[in-house]
Amino acid sequence: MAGQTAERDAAFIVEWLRASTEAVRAESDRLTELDSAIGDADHGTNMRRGFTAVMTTLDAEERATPGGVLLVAGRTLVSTVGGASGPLFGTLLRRSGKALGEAERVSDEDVRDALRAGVAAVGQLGGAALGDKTMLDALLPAVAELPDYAAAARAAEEGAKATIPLRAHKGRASYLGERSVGHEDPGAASAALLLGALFQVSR
Amino acid sequence: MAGQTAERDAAFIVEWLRASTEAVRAESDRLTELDSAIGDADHGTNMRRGFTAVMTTLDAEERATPGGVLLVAGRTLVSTVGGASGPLFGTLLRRSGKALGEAERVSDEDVRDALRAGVAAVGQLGGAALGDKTMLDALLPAVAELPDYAAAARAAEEGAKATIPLRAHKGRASYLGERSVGHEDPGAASAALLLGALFQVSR
Amino acid sequence: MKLLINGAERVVADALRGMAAAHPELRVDVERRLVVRRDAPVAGKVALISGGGSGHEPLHAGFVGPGMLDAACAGEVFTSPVPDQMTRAASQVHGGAGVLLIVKNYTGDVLNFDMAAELVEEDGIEVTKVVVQDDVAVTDSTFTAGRRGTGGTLFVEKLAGAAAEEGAPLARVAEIARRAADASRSFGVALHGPTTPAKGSPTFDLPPDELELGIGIHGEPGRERRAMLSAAEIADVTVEALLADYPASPPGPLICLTNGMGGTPLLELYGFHAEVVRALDERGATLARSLVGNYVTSLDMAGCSVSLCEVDDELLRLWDAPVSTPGLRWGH
Amino acid sequence: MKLLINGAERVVADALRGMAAAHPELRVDVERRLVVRRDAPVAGKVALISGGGSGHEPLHAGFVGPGMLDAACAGEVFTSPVPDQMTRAASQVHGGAGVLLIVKNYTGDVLNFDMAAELVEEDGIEVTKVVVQDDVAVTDSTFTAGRRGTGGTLFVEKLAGAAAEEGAPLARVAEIARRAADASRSFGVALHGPTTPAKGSPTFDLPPDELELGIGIHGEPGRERRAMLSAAEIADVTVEALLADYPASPPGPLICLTNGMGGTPLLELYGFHAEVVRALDERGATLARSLVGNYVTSLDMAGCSVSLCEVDDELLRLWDAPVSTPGLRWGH
Ligand SMILES: Nc1ncnc2c1ncn2[C@@H]1O[C@H](COP(=O)(O)OP(=O)(O)O)[C@@H](O)[C@H]1O
Ligand SMILES: Nc1ncnc2c1ncn2[C@@H]1O[C@H](COP(=O)(O)OP(=O)(O)O)[C@@H](O)[C@H]1O
Ligand SMILES: [Mg+2]
Ligand SMILES: [Mg+2]
Ligand SMILES: [Mg+2]
Ligand SMILES: [Mg+2]
Repeated sequence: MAGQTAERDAAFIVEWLRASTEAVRAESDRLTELDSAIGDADHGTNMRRGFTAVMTTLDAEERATPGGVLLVAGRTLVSTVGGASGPLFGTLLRRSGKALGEAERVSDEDVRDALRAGVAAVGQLGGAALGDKTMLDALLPAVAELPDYAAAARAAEEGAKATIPLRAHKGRASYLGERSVGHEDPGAASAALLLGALFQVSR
Repeated sequence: MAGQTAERDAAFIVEWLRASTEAVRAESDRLTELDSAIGDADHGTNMRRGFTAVMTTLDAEERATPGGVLLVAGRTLVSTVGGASGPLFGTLLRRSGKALGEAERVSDEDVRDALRAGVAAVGQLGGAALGDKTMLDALLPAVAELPDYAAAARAAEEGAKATIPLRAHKGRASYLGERSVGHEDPGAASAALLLGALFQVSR
Repeated sequence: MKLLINGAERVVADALRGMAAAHPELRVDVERRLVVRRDAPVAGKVALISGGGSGHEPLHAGFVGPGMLDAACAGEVFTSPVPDQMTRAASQVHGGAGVLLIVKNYTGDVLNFDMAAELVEEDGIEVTKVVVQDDVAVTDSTFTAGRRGTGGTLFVEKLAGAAAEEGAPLARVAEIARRAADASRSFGVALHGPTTPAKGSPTFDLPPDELELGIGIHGEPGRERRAMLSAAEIADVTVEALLADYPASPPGPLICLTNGMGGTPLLELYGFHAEVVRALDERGATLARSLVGNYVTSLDMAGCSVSLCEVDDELLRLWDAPVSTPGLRWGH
Repeated sequence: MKLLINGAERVVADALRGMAAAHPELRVDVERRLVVRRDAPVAGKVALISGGGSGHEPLHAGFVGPGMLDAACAGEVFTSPVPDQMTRAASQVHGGAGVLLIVKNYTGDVLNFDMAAELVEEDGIEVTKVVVQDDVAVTDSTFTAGRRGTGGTLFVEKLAGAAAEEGAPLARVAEIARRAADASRSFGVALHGPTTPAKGSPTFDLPPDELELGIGIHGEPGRERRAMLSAAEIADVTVEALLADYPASPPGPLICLTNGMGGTPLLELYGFHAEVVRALDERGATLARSLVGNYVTSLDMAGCSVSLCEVDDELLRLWDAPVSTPGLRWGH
C-alpha cells in the first residue's frame, strides 16, 4: 500500500490512465453487455473510444503536472465520448485536475482530496445521489476510503456489485423502472475499473 | 371408374369444383411451403382465395350447363387470384367450359376433349412446354389418360412429383436456375389436387 | 415472426385504409384495391397505370400523384393484381389521351396486365404496355421467364410520368418509358429473407454468416449464397454486375438508386451508398444523381439493391421535373 | 445478426460519406460529423441546431434544409454528440439572429448540449435550448431522468424550423418550439429489438409471441412485456396512453405521426395507421394531419410509435409551411 508520504508525479497519473485504458479495453464487451441489459448497449464502446483518445493525446504531448494530465484527459473524454459517461467521467478527471493545481508532485492526500472534489462535481452535474444506481455508487464509497488505494478499489468493486439489486433513478436505466433491478450498472462497473487501475499503479 | 357412357351434368362439375376447393383448402399450407422453396410463398393462399370465390359464386347463382359452370368458375379465378396461377388455371377452366358449349349433359369423352383444349390453352398462354417445371407437367400427362379418371389422377400426381428433379424454365422458379432443382412445383401440385378431385367425384 | 397486422388476409385492405386516411390527395378504393390521383382523369394527359403485388411499398401506390402515376393497382402480397383492377383503373384515369401500362416482368403480372389491356382496348381506349426487366442477376434469361422487373421500375414510372405531365402524347410517353426501361439495371442482395403474412416466417433462411446474392423482390432465394461480405465488397460485386451489363464501358451519366429492401436501417444504407459511389467512380462511371432510401422493398427483408439508369440530357431533365407523391416528392 | 457495414467503428463516418454523395444540397463534414444547410449561415435567420446519437435516421441529419434544421450533429450510434460538434455547428450556421438548440431529453444529450451552450454563449452568440420529452411511456417521471425525447422531436424541428424560416426572432422561435414540445406525446412498441453495430445482436430478445410496450428509441427494453397483440389492439393501447396524458379529453386537433422503428414494412405501418385513426376517432379526437413512415427510427427495430401534436391554427399553418430536406419535403 502506498505510504502517506509518497509523492506522485505526472507519470503516475499517466500510468493510472494507461492502466485504466487497458482495463476498459479488456472489459469493453462486458460493459456493453451490462449496458445492453438496462441501457443502450454503448457503454463499453464509449469508454474504449474515450480512453483510447486520452492515451493518444497524452502520448502526443507531455504534461508536466498531475493536474495538467488530468485536465487534458478529462477534456479529451468530454470531446470524444459523448453520451452520459463522457461529460461525467470527463468532469471527474477535469475537476480532479483542477483541484491538484500546478503542483509537479502531489501527496496521496492531495490525490484523495482532488478525487473527492471530482466525484462531488459528478454528483452536481448529473444530480444523482448514492443509491440511484449510477457510477456514483462505486465512486462515493471508493473516495471515502482514499488514500488507501486497496480499500478504495475494493469499495468501488463492492459498490458496483451493490447496484445490482437497486432500481435506477437516473440515466437511461431509470426508464426501465422495476425492470432495472437485478443488473449491475455499467457506469459503476467502469468506475470500479478506474479505481482498480489506480490501486494497481499505486503499488 | 366412370363408364364411357356416363352423362355428366352441371352438378357434376360443381361437385368437382367443390372437391377441388376442399383439397386446395386442406393442402393450402403445403402449396405455400412448396412455393416458398422456389417461388414467393403465395401459391396456397392464391388457390384458396380463388377456389373459395368460385364456390361463393356458384352457390349464389346456379348454372344450367357444365360449360356454363366452368366458364363462370374460370372467370372467377381470373378475377380473384392474380399471379401466374390465376390467369392460367382460370384459362384452363374457361377454355374447357367454352369447349363444352351449351350442352346440358356431356359424356366423359366430351370432358376429356374439353380439358385437353383447356390445357392446350394454358400452354399457349404461358408458353411453357412439358419439362419446364410448371403445372403443365401434371396437366399434360393427366389429360392424356382421360377419360380414365383414375389413371388421369395418378398421372397428374406422378407428373407433379416428376417436377422435383427438373430445373424450372418458366415462372418465378426459373430465376433460381440450378437451385430450383430438388423441389416440387407448386402449380403442378395444385393441378394434381384438381385431377384427384375429379377422380373422386367421378366414382 | 411477429407482424404488426390484424391477420394475413386483411393486410392489403388495412394498408389501403391507412393510405386513404394519410393521403387526402389520393382517391383510395379499398374494396377494389385502387389508388388514384384525386384530380384524375386529367383531360388530355396520357394516363399511367401500374401495379403489382403488395409488399414493395412505397412502390406502386406511393408513387401515385402529379408527375408520376395516375393509378396503382394493389395485388395481394407478392401476387399480381387481377385484370378487373386495371380495367377499372383505366376507366377512372383515362383523360382521352390513352393509357400506358407499366408492368414488371413476372409471368403473373404480364398475364394479368395483358388480359386487362385487351379488355381496355375493347372499350375503345388506346393502350400501350411497357415491361420493366432490369434485374441483371438473371443472367441466362433465355432459360427463364426473362429478367425480373425490380428497382428500375421507379425510373420508368418517374421519367414516363414526367413526360406525361408535360403533355407528351402516348407514343412519346411510351418511348420515354421504354428508353428508361432499356437504360435501367438492378442487382440485389439479401442479409435475411422477408416474412410474408401468409407464411409467417422468413421465405428463406440464411445462416448468420452468409448472404444471398442476386435476389429479387419477392423473397425468392437469390442465385448464389456466399460467405458474408463487407459493405464495400457488396458494393463491388453489385456495381461490377451492373456495369458489365451495359453495352458501353463505362456507360454514360447514371442515376443511382441505392435502395433498401425494407429491413435495413437508413444509417447502413447511406454507408453502403458511399461504397457504391466509390465503386462506380473506380470504374470510371459518372454519377449524375442519386437517391437513397427504401423505395422498392420486399416487406422486412434486410439487404439492398442498386439500380442504375443511364441518362441523356432529356431523361435527366425528366428526372429533375417536379413530382408530388407520398413516396417521391421534389421540385415546385 | 449481419449488418450492411464495413465495421462497427466506421458506421457513422460511412453514412455521412453517403449523405455527402447523395445530397449536394447539404454540406457534410465527415470528420467532425456535422450536416449543414448548404446556404448556411442564412443572414438574419435564427439558426436551428439539433443532433443526437446516430441510428434514428432520417432524424436528425435528414431534417437539415430550408424550413427545418440548419445543422445536425451526429453522435456515435445511440450516443449523444460531443460539445465540440455543437459549437462548431453554431459557428457555421449562426446568421446573427441567435441559435436554438433542440435536445432530446437524455442525460447524455442534455449534458453535452448544456456544455456546448455555455461555450457558444461565451463566444457571444445568443443561445436558447428546448428539451423534447414527449414519451408518455415514462409514467413516474419524478423517479427517472424525466421523460424521453422521441418522435415528437420531428414536430418540434418542423414547427420551429418553419417559424425561423419565416423570419421570426429567437424568442418567438423558441416559444413555438416549446409549445410544440409541450403539445407532443409519443408511445412506442417493439416486436423485436434493434441490432447495434457494436453489439452485433439485438439489444433485447423478445420471444416469438411477445411484444414490448413503451419502448424508447435506443433499444432499451420497454416498461412492460406482453403477449403479442393485433395491430388494432396495439393501436388501442397506444392511443389510450397518449390521450390519457393530455389535460383535455379529447384534446384539440391533432397531427399524428405513425412512425416505423426501422424494421417494420410500410405495408404494415399503413395498416397500423388505419387502426390508429380508428382508435382516435372512437375517442372523439380530431385528426388534422397525418404522416406515416420511418422518421424517428431505432436502427432495424421492428415496431412502431405514434406521436401526436395538439395544434392550433398557427401550429397547423407552420406544419403546412414548405420544407425541403432529405427526409421531409413538401410545399413550394
Ligand atoms: N445523472 C447521472 N449521474 C451519474 N451517473 C450517471 C447519470 N446518468 C447516467 N450515469 C452513468 O452513465 C452510465 C451510462 O453511460 P453510457 O452508456 O456511456 O451513456 P448513455 O447512457 O448516454 O448511453 C450509467 O451506467 C450510469 O453509471
Ligand atoms: N408460364 C407458365 N406456364 C405454365 N405454368 C406456369 C407458368 N408460370 C408459372 N406457372 C405455374 O404457376 C405456379 C405459381 O403460381 P403462383 O405462385 O400462384 O403465382 P406466382 O408465380 O405469380 O406467385 C408455378 O408453380 C407454375 O406451376
Ligand atoms: Mg449507454
Ligand atoms: Mg407464387
Ligand atoms: Mg406471387
Ligand atoms: Mg448512449
